[in-house]
Amino acid sequence: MTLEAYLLLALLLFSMGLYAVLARHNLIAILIGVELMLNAANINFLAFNYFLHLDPAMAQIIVLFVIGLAAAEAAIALAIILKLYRKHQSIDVDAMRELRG
Amino acid sequence: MSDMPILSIILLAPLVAFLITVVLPEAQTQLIKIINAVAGLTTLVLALVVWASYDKDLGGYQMIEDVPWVPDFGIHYTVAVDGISVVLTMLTAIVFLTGVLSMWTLEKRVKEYFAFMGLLVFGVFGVFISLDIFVFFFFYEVAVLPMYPLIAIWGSTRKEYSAMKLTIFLMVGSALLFPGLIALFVESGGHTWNLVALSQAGTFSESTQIFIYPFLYIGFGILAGMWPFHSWSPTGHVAAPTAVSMLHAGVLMKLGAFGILRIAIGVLPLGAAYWAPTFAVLATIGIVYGAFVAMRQTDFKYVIGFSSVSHMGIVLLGLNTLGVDGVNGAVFQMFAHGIMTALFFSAVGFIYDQTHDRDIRHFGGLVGQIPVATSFFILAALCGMGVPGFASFWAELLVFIEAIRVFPVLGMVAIVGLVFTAAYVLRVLGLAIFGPKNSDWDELVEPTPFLSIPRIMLIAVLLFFGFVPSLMVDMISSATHIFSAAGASL
Amino acid sequence: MNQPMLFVPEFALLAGVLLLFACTALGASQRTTWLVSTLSALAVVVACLWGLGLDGEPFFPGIYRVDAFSQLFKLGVAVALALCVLISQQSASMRSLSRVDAHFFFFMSALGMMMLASATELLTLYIALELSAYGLYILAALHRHERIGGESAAKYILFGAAASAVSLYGISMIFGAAHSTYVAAVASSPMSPMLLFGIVLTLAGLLFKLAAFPVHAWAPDAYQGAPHEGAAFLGSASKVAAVAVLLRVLSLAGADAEQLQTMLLVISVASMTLGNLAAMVQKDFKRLLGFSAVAHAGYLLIGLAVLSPLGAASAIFYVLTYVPIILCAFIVVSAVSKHGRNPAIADLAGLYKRSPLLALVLLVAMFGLAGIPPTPGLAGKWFLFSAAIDAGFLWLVLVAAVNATVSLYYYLRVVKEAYLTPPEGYEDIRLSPAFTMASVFAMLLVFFTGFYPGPVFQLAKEAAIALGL
Amino acid sequence: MSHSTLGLICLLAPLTAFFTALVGFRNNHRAAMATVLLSGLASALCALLLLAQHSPQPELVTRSWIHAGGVDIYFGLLLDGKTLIMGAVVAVITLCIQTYSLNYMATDPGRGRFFAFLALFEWAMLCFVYSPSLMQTFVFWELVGLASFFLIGFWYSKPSAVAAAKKAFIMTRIGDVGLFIGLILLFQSTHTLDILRLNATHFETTRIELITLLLFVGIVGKSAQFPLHTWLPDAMEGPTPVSALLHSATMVAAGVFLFARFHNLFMQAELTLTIVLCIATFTAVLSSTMAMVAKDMKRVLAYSSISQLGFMLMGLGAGSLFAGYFHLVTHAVFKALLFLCAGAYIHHYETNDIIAIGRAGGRKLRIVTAGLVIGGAALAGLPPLAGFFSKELIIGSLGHGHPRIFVIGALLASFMTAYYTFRMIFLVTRPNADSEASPDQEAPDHEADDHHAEGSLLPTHAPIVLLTLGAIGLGFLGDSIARLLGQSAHHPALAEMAPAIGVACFGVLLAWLDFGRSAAAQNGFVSRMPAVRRLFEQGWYLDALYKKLFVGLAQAIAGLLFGLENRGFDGGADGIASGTRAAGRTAAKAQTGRLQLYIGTSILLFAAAALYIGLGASR
Repeated sequence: MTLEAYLLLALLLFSMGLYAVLARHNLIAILIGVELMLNAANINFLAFNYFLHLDPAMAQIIVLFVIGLAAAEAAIALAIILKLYRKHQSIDVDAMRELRG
Repeated sequence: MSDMPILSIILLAPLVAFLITVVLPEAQTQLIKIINAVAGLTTLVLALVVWASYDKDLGGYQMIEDVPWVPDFGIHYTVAVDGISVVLTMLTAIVFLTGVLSMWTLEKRVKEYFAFMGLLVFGVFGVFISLDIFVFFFFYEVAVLPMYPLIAIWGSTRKEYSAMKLTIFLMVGSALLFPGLIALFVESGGHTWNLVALSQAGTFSESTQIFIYPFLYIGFGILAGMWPFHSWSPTGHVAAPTAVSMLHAGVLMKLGAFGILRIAIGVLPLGAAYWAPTFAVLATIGIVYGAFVAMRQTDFKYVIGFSSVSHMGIVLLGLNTLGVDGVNGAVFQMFAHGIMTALFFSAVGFIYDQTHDRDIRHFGGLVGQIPVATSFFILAALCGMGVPGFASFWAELLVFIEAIRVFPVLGMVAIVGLVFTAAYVLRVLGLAIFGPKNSDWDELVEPTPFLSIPRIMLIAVLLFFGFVPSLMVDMISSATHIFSAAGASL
Repeated sequence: MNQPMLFVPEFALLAGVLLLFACTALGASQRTTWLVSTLSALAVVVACLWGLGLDGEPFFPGIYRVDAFSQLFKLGVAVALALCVLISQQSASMRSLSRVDAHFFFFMSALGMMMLASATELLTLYIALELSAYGLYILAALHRHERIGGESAAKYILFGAAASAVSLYGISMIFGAAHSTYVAAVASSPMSPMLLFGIVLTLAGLLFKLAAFPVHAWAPDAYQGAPHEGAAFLGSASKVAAVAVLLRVLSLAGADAEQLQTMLLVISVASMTLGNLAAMVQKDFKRLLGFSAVAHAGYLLIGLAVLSPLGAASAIFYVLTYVPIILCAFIVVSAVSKHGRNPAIADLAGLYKRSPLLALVLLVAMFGLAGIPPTPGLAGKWFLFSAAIDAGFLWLVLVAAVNATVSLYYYLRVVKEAYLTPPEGYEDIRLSPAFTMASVFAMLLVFFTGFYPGPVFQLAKEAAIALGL
Repeated sequence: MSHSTLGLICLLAPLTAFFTALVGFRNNHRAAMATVLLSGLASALCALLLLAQHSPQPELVTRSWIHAGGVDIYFGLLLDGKTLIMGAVVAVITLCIQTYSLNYMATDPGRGRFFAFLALFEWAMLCFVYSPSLMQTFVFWELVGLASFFLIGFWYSKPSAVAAAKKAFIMTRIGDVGLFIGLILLFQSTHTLDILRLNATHFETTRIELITLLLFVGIVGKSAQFPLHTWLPDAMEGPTPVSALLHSATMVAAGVFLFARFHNLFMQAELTLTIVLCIATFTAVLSSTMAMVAKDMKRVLAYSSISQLGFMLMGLGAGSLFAGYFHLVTHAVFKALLFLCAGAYIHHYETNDIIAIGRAGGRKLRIVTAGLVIGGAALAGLPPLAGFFSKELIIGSLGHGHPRIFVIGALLASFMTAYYTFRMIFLVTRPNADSEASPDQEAPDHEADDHHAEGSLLPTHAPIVLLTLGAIGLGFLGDSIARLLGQSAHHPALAEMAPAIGVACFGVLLAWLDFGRSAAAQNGFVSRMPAVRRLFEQGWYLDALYKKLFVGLAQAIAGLLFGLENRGFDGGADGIASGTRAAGRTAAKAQTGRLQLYIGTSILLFAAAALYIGLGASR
């Protein structure tokens, strides 16, 4: 496989994530979409690192950090979504339209 | 005396009054008034000292104080006076003091009133003496904004609308000034904001000057009540309380004209020469237009408001002649109009305070009921008509002499405008001051001697410079003789 | 300079974080926590002041730079932090259970912001960005009246997460194009489409932090939905950090990216116009401030887009002086708020009577935001506009100045409400000493920088030079 | 005392009196009146002394007022023949009228103010007369107008008086504008406003014609010539002494004096002179026609003033400085006399109507009636009274090298003058026995007599007597006046005088037939033609025309601009404001509340920007 193939894969993954973010009604699905987008970036990092023969530790460190951050982010997001659910009894994104104008 | 930073003291006096006022408890109204009156008196005395110690033969900028302010950006706190600043500083001091005295009977939210007024005056003084563009603009904005609360809180007749309109109009002017003023700095190479340095010939190419000049002229012109951007001014006058009207027409509008003279024309003489015919036409339209519209007004203050548009048109026409007599006359007119309008508003304010009515049709024969109070109004009206014996006569004379020379047709139109000026002034006199008396107002009382003091002071100044105009013209021309050279080379 | 000493401000902040964590863990009372937090914040301010002159790289070379630029921003963040915790004594708008925890999140987030100012490596930058954001996400969710609080926080975090994902994707492309994540290396690498592509995408996440168009939509919501103190922190410190990081990243875009500049100018104009127009019709005071924050992002972007030393210095000056001004506004919000509810503009009625000091603070805030002297708003705009004209963007200044006029309309509406409307139906407000202190301190900062902008501008200029522009 | 001291006293005494009386003695009428009277006396004495001590060379006393840039303005005194005569005339007549007013205004509540303004007027007029520079002339020209404004509108609660004052001020202001522009142009051509130097300057033709025409516009306004004459009859709303002083004898003469002052300039402008002659002649005839039908005694005299001013300008315009100036002096005296007499009747019988006065027994006031007859005869130009000599000179000067039309016009006006003067005299002295006069009308007469018996009649009669003597004797002083003016007195031959005497006598005769003889219907030949009478009574409908045309036009423009201001400027600003607010509402709607829309738009825009920038860089 070439670099381009990996980049294309990442782009595809990013697009799928983006699609989830834009099209799904469930807040958790949207969150998952964001995770996909982050992982697309991770693939990019690793692919570049591998094919451009850079210091192998570099991308691995980055990806590990990103995974950690993504987990933390997901935790906070889930907490907030949970809180929202308690109040609204719904996690439909279309229900969140009170703040506008 | 010479090493005393007298200009900074003048500048700081209202600020100190402001700070004390802010700190004092609200209930101490009398003390607040006294403190502000003292500040006004201090500035007046110091303005007289400045007048006396300014060396007219030497001319130029004197009593210079220079402190780096934002040294990394070339901004210096530079203050100095030339003949024009001396005159306008004096004007401000007079209007400040008389304004405070005119509001002696104020009872509503005294503390805040005087605080805002102190801030406003602080800004006005700053504009008249600063030589650095940023500092100039800083004070300019300081002076403009307190008008909003002053009108909106203490005003009458659609006060909130008027206050907002006034502020927004003036801010539109500032919006033009921002690019214009900063362009001066940038185009000159980005070293200095100093007006003297920027005024050096050859700093700006002619095309640059022609490009920047309208930004500055219109930007400042809005504050000067320039037609067709004048409509904020009468509305604001009507809504404003007495002393604010006095400051507004008496001093604030002069900031605009001063800005045009000091910065627009002073720094960009070639641009001024290019644009002068255009702006002179607008100024002349303003003169005649203001008079005509004033003829139809029914509110005392609207009449005065439109008369200001007309009179400021004379100032602007004088400035646009770019000749020494025209500029002398314009500055003289700024002073005379400042005092005269202050007197006008002071007189109307006195009547309004008692009657809460300003419709001229509701009055009649007031002179029989309150002869002293109305005589102030009559004198202001005479001054407004440009009757000899009052300061404004000489001012208008000088402007017209130059205007006829430079723009014969415009000059003649402007002079013909005098007929209409007489018409609207006499209309007010005929309807409200003379004529059969309206017995609704029989219980009106005359001003107490103390309340008459500020009015008498203003009249005295008008008459004094009406009889001894040379004192004023000498002072002004110590600054404008440089101008004449510039005018000649154009 | 000793290497660990370079890290003193962060250490101080870290110590605060640990202390507050201890407080939370040990179940300290709200008052104790507040005292600890305030004192720690004060210590951080002192440390930052002390650290102003520091210069060096404490860890590995090229990752974390301590210089005039970073230290100035840290000071800004520290001041914002100190004022925010100072007014968090009661935190009436927060859920009572969270009032103790909130201080911890303030400090956590501030730590991330401080690191953002120093980060010179993209991963570090990303981590700091996230670190600073997490605290804010949580703070935004703590509003007592949870309905709007939950919605705004959810929107905030999801929008933020998406933006940061885009950013990370951009960073990955920069990595691919420049073969490195060090800012210095990226700056020296040849300009390629992919690099620019990456930079633009990275900017998405950073502009999100600044609340610039088109990633601004969270700001009014979050300002409205967050508890007052959280919103204050969001509006002040976060803005500072955003400018810091944007300046870092943009300085690596180099000078030859004309299209990048065009994009930033478009964003600038769009932000200020949209923000000001939308703010005109708001009724909720905090939401108004949210839209005004969007507008101010637009002004700031002038300096960032011009990217000359003057432009950078102006943006730095502007954002630093913006901190006490916006905090003045939030002090009023917090003090006026009744039972932690969001004050509508109409609730400011008669403030002059109910609390003259607050009315003055509000006046200062509104004049400051509108750019009226003697607040530094005028000087800030003046510098920004100078930078723009210096770069040949006279039209931009005209647009911005007209925008400022529009903004004056709604700022004055607030002033009008506070000074004109009689205080009928509202009771007097008694300010706690903490609020009085915060008010006076914030106003002093505003007036000092307003009357004497010289020193701050000098620091800003040194910071811009340290940036290597 | 030196001349400058005398001059200064002469000028400053009234000013001091004005301020003292108006401000100092605000509540003390007696003191105010005394002050003013004293100042009047001082001024008159000084003016007479100056006249007596005149030297052949003009004397100049000046002090610089403004010296800046290109403008050099000074104030001072110029003592030469023209100013000395006029100054003396003004000061003496003012004194007479001030004395007269002691009685006339004795019961008026505002008498202190009245005297103060009389002093202001005297000051302004004297400074105007003695002025050495056109600038000073203009300044005091304006101030004279101002004083006149206050005096006409003295009874400020009468709307007609206020309206008349306003009309007078504005109409003379129209003239002032011309004078002002002329002044500025003159200054630009010569860089001086010094009267002596100006008169010695030679100008290029077109320029001087423009300048003199502008100056003449000012004269037309001030001296109430057609078409700006309509303010003068209305000005009679003021107290009669004011009419006597301002609107007949002195103030309106200011215009003529200005012409005389700049006679040399006018002489250089052929075209202007022709226009002057046309207007002056036309005015003289026009206003005489109106006088023939007027019933108000003061109006008759006012119209006659207009026509006599026309005569003066005819003389001056015809080139004879002496003729015009001489008529100016004599007219001042006999017109003041006539007005004082009219005032005495009006004050006594409390009516302005000639017929009513006659029926009430006007001739019983013997001294007054004597004054009226002599003054009237002088006005009519009957020899050997003052008016005869001066009028003869004017008609004589018109005869030399001017189209005959002017002479005919002058003779026509002269005829009408005699007619309407004697119409007035006969109506007063020989009231028609058949009229509806009833014995009851004698009653108020007595009451009035008693009423006035309280005060001494001396202040009323002394000025009348003095002026009567002047009206009789002044005609014989022509030679001395000519010498003072530096002109040679021209004595027309009898043959030249014959037509003028003839028409005057014809006029008197006709008046006798219509009004004087005992069988007369007291219905003039004009009144027998109703259409003409109406035309004359309505002042040829000029007032109505002006009101419609100019006042209407000004009001229409004002209304138009008023609308423009309200709808255009105010409305425009408000429109922009509301437009911005509407834009704000739209902008706020963009905040839809849909999270996915926010994210989608953002990423779309950033992707687009990234593509644009990335691809842009690769190009």
